[in-house]
Amino acid sequence: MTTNPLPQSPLLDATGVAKNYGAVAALRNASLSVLPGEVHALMGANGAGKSTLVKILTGAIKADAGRILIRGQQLDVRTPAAARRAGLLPVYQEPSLIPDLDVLSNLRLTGTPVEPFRAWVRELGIPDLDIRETARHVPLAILRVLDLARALAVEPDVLLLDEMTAALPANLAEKVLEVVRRQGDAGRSVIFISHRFVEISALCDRATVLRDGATVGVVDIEPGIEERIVEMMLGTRIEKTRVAARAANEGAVAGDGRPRLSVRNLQLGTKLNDVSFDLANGEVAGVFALEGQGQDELFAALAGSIRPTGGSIDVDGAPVKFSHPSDAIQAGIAYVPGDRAEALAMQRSVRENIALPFSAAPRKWGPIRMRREQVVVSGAIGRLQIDTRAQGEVQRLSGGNQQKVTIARWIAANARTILCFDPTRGIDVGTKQEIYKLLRELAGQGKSVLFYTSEMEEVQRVCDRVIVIFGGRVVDTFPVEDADEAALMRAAYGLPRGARADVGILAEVKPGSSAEAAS
Amino acid sequence: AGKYTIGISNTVQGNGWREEMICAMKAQALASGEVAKLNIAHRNTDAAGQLEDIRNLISAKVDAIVVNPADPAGIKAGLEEATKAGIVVVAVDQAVTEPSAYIISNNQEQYAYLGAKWLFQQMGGKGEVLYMRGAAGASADSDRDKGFKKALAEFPDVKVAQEVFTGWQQDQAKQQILSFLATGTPINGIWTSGIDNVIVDALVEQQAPMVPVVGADNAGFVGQLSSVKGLVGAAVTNPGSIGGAGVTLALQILDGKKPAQQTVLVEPQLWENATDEGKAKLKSVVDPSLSPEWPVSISIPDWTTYTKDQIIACKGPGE
Amino acid sequence: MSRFLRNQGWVAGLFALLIFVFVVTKLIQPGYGSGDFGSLARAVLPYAFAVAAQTVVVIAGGIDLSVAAMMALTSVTAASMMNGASEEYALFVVPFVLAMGLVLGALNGVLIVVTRVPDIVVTLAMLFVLQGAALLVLGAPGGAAAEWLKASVIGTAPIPGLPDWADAWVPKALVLLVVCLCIVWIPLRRSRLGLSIYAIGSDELAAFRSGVPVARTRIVAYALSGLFAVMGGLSLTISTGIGAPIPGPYLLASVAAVVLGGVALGGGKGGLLGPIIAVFVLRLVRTDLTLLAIDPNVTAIIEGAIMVAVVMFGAFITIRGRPVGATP
Amino acid sequence: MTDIATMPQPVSFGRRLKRFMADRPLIPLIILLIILVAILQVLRPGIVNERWIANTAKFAIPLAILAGCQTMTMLTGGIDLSVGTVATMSAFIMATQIVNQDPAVAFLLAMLPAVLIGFVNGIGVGVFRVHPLIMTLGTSLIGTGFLQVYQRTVIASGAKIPDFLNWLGIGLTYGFPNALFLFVPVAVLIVFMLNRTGFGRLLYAVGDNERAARLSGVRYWQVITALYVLSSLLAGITGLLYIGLIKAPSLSLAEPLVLPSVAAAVIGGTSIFGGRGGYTGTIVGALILTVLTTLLTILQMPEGGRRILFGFIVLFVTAAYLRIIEDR
Ligand SMILES: Nc1ncnc2c1ncn2[C@@H]1O[C@H](COP(=O)(O)OP(=O)(O)OP(=O)(O)O)[C@@H](O)[C@H]1O
Ligand SMILES: Nc1ncnc2c1ncn2[C@@H]1O[C@H](COP(=O)(O)OP(=O)(O)OP(=O)(O)O)[C@@H](O)[C@H]1O
Ligand SMILES: [Mg+2]
Ligand SMILES: [Mg+2]
Repeated sequence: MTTNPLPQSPLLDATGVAKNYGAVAALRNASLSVLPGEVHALMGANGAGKSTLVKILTGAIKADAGRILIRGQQLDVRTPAAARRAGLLPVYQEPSLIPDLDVLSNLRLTGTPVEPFRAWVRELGIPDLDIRETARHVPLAILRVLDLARALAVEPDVLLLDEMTAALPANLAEKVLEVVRRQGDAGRSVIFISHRFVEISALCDRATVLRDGATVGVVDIEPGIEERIVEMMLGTRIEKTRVAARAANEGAVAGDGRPRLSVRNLQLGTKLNDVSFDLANGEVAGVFALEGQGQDELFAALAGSIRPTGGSIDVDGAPVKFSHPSDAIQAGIAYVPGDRAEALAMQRSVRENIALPFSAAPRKWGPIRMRREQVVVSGAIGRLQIDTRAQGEVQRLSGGNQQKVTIARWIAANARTILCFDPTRGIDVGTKQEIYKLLRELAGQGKSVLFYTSEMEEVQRVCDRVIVIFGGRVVDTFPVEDADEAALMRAAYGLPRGARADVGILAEVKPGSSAEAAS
Repeated sequence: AGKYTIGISNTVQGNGWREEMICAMKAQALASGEVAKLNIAHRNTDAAGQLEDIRNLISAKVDAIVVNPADPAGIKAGLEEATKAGIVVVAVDQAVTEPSAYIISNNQEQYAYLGAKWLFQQMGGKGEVLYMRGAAGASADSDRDKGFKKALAEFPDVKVAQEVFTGWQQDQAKQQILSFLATGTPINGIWTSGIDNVIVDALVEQQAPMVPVVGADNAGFVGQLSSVKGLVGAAVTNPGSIGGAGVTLALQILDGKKPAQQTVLVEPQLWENATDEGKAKLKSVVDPSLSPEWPVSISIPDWTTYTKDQIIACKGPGE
Repeated sequence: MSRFLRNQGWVAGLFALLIFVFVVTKLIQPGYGSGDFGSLARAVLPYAFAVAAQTVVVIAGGIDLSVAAMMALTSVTAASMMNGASEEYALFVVPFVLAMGLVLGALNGVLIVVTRVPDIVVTLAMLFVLQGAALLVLGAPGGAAAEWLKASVIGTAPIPGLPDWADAWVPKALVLLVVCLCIVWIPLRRSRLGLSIYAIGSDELAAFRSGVPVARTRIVAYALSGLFAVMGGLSLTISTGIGAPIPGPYLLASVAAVVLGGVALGGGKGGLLGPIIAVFVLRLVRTDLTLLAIDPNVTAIIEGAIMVAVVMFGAFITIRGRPVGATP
Repeated sequence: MTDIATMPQPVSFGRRLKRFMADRPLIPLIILLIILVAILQVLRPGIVNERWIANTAKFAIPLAILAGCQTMTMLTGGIDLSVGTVATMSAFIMATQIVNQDPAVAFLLAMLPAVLIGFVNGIGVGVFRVHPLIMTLGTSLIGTGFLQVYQRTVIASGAKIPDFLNWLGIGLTYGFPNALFLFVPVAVLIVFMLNRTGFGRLLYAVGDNERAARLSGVRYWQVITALYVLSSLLAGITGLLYIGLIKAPSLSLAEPLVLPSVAAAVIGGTSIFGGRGGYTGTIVGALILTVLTTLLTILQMPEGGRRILFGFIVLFVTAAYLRIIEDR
């Protein structure tokens, strides 16, 4: 059973990998073969087992079955440290810097050379990193980039990136893609997990597709292949409906025409400066911004998590002051954070997580009406198609399914306004469609949605209107018809409207070639 | 008002006997009229902690220190420093190894010997005894063990059915005796290290055969000796008022009346209810108004001068 | 600067508090001098080692309930070995018990790693085991300590180049404490092992994924804790001249001082300096309470209130000082 | 798809049994309890009789209620070390106030400090974010201090155990301890509360991820304050039950129950880090500890050996339990 060492013999070759968690089979029969110098996409719907495979390949968990060859040899990779020695370096889906150590200590801990690291960090678009900053205080997106730079600095033979770009704003994501492609050019291999077809087409040579824990195909990436990949990924679950954004002026604004949410001159330290906008009933308003332009603070202020230092917020025409998220919830405003770790009680069941807001107020501390709750919760689960095979504990759900739970909660609670902060981060194409549809449906029911996204595509897909934020200010607001990528990008960089995006790796992807556009 | 400041160091808190000791010290200081201020270090700690307290008392420049030692040898260095600083040192309740210190102590070995001997006689010199000790590793407990073993040696037909450590805790002792009674092992007598009334309670509650019980002169137990039907038993005195005696001794020394001996031992007495004269004695000492954990011997003739009201008020000079 | 305050502000604040309490002491008892400071240093000794032992494991994300029992066991072992033995024999006893502490501490760690039972239960079980062992070694307080050992904490250390008056404020006990702690702590802090200890306390999963040998690091942390606990046990034997099988009040005191010292009970944060200063503050407050001749029952109330108040204050300034938008 | 080769093999009986137990963690715990009782019976044939069972229940009940306090607080990532002091205070105040007061008044007076301490704990932990260990340790010190001051004011009036507490503490009805009249409702209430009420849900949620709870509209301080008041109230009631059982009011009455109450909760499968556990396991945990204490009492061996054995058995029981229920 020896593989013939041909010139193009695989650098990494895994076959028949299986992993069970109790009754849940995370992987049943996965295989993956990566050639030297290739950027290899690993694709699959949420819960297909991608992350599990990465963890197995890098020794973070032990497989129940399967054979893994590295450079044709069967190495015993039992710990991440051993994987490192074998030249395999992962960036996991969750940040793995030690939160209480500063960046420098994190480097020392892993024996990462500092200068190459710094060089990579600069290359990845962060010119002014303070290396003595405690990891806990570094924003999530930067943390992801640091994770990557740390891996790059030791020049691994195989780099495994698990949804590296999911939490990144467009500008950083673009840098990452550039760097990753150059890895391939330099003869090193990369395993790249992403749910974004644009990235896959721009970057990858081949793709391995997983479905329900088994490899269902390996394809070369070429124009038009996306259709086939989606088919393989989803099996019978193919959705071909295009969610169209509402045409301008279609559907009347519900009620008396008063805006649902009206923000005036909102001020928050140095982060938000004079932000004003309205959110109407029955509207999905997109917020688009590069990393760190104040969008986090805006959402937090609207959600009652932090108190603005100035300005006013009106709900249904009445001024409100939120001192706690429960005030916002009382006013019918629910917040779905981008980081699911922030939103979920990981050791509790899906049901309890969804039903959590029902018990929040002291007057609801009494006995729970279980049957009523069951109905409401399963309604929400069905609506988001959450895969609940491992529903006893949310932490056992795949990343994407966890994300869905955070939204399902507010569907169940029937919130009138939902603030979604990058809700499709790390969600597979099929589900994304579901979520788009869901948001539109909510709007159709007269609810309103404020929707921050790091993907331009989505703006065009679901929003009625886009609010672009730059440097803590609203720099532009335009209807969705005008929101092409160039316009969005320019606005996001604080440039005047009507110029073209002609820089960056994504500019090379011809518009309309992505699977999402076709599906 | 008096002229002296007296420091007190004690390392067990929340125990009835020790609380009575502290109150006796306060009452005696007040009754003597010679003490301006008491400086009391009273907490749960070990020998090293007591050394700290003693040194703090030296820093506070007290005239005398009355100490109930956590360990006879362990605080030698501190007591030596105190003597060097011109402070009179009196140890109460237990002896100390520091030669310059004066000692007025209950004789713990004798305490155990007296009670055990009486018990074994009651048992007719043979049978099984339940031996309920104090806290494992405490020096008072090992002194009492010596006395108990001495008596045991004199009665070769008496056997220890079971030896347990109560840790001087009421709840632990009660659980132990109940567990033991449940085994159905026959016994002929029970010796306790002063955790006594819960034992009698247990015998009554479980309707177990009444066997002779030896305890200390705690108010609760003394009361039981004259009220519980069928109970034969003896209380061996172990006065907490020894603290008051310690203050008296310290004041005498400060006033220049040194005692003839460095060590004064207060010998325990045994009050039993097996004889009529014993019963009469018990009647005269029984005191239901006291908390059951407090020893009834709230004073020591010749050594303490306060009244019962004074010790119960538990107020020192200046309070 | 703001980062310094964020990282070291608590320790600096504690130090200021210590100075303040010291001034108060001087006001209460103007005669409070270098000799009294020496007493303080000696009183601090066992607490400081107990706290150091606790700090290491708390930083590693655990807790060690067996600290005081370990001190008792090593104290009786040392005292009974030195009983009736020659002065020189103690030269062997000290390294022997130190090694014993390392081994027993490592045993704690191994049991935690192998049984996968939570730290708090394993060390609670070990508390009973070690207490039992101490009782088997010595059924009642006893034993002895070598004279040279006893002398090692009495008096002051002549430090060359220091004027006599200053020398008087450098008690041997303090020197011993500083030397023992630094010998272990400073090299550790600078090593990758030290970082690993912080790492497993901060985020065990991330540490494992960063290639830290989690099990081995945890065992080492407990072994070091054992080592410090032995130093504490030895200091008990040295100061009292005996070994006592019943553990003193060092367990809860160590946990309290760890928290007062700014070490988070979840792990990963803090250092050794804070908890040690906290011990000094607590002991000095004890001195003040004695000097003031405060009703002993009230002192319990005061000590509890101080503990709560300091931590409350600390929590309060952290809440206030949290940068805007840090947790959106 | 030819993935038959990697399909999981037909599940063996042992594996099925293990999975069965993992889904019902109470069963292995009860089996462990039965094993301990069997050992006891072998060592002392005839000991396991009706009377012994009643006695065991009597002692396990107060422990189990206090362990209930620990379970609830541990679910939120906290701990309540003040339960011992609170129980002691209630008991002591009840026994001394009943002498001159109406029973109802005495009862209210006895419950007052419990509510107060619980409230202070709750505010400290919930609003000021003091670590629960420090907060409850602090209030327990303060409470002890007040109790000692109080104690001196009532020395003269003496103490008395009211008859109804006596009945509750030691009485039997058809061979069943009357304490069950108190315990069964309390236990049912706690279990119901944890599983089927909004408040119970919040305890788990807050302990698991406080930020998530906050974003769902939960006000942390409300939950925590209610929790600690409830915990203190239960502790106070336990104190009354316990004084009826022990019948000797002392200033340290219930202190010895504190560490075992934590141990019972942990043995019963509650995580000290929060978010995981339940009360039924805790009850069995309390029974296991009580039986273990009996077992060791009747063993003829030196005290040191007994403690060593106790430690190892606790460790073994917990490790075995974890092995059985973890399904990996
Ligand atoms: N610790 C665990 N316990 C139980 N089940 C688990 C555990 N970890 C993962 N699973 C299950 O294994 C399956 C695969 O999960 P995995 O995280 O590999 O998916 P993924 O392909 O990375 O999905 P996503 O795109 O959503 O991140 C899921 O069904 C998940 O519920
Ligand atoms: N315990 C529960 N179980 C199931 N669904 C619930 C529960 N509590 C609330 N809901 C659902 O959540 C939605 C909003 O509930 P919310 O508590 O915000 O309403 P409310 O007006 O405050 O409630 P109420 O009318 O009881 O005062 C409702 O549609 C309701 O069906
Ligand atoms: Mg994943
Ligand atoms: Mg995902």
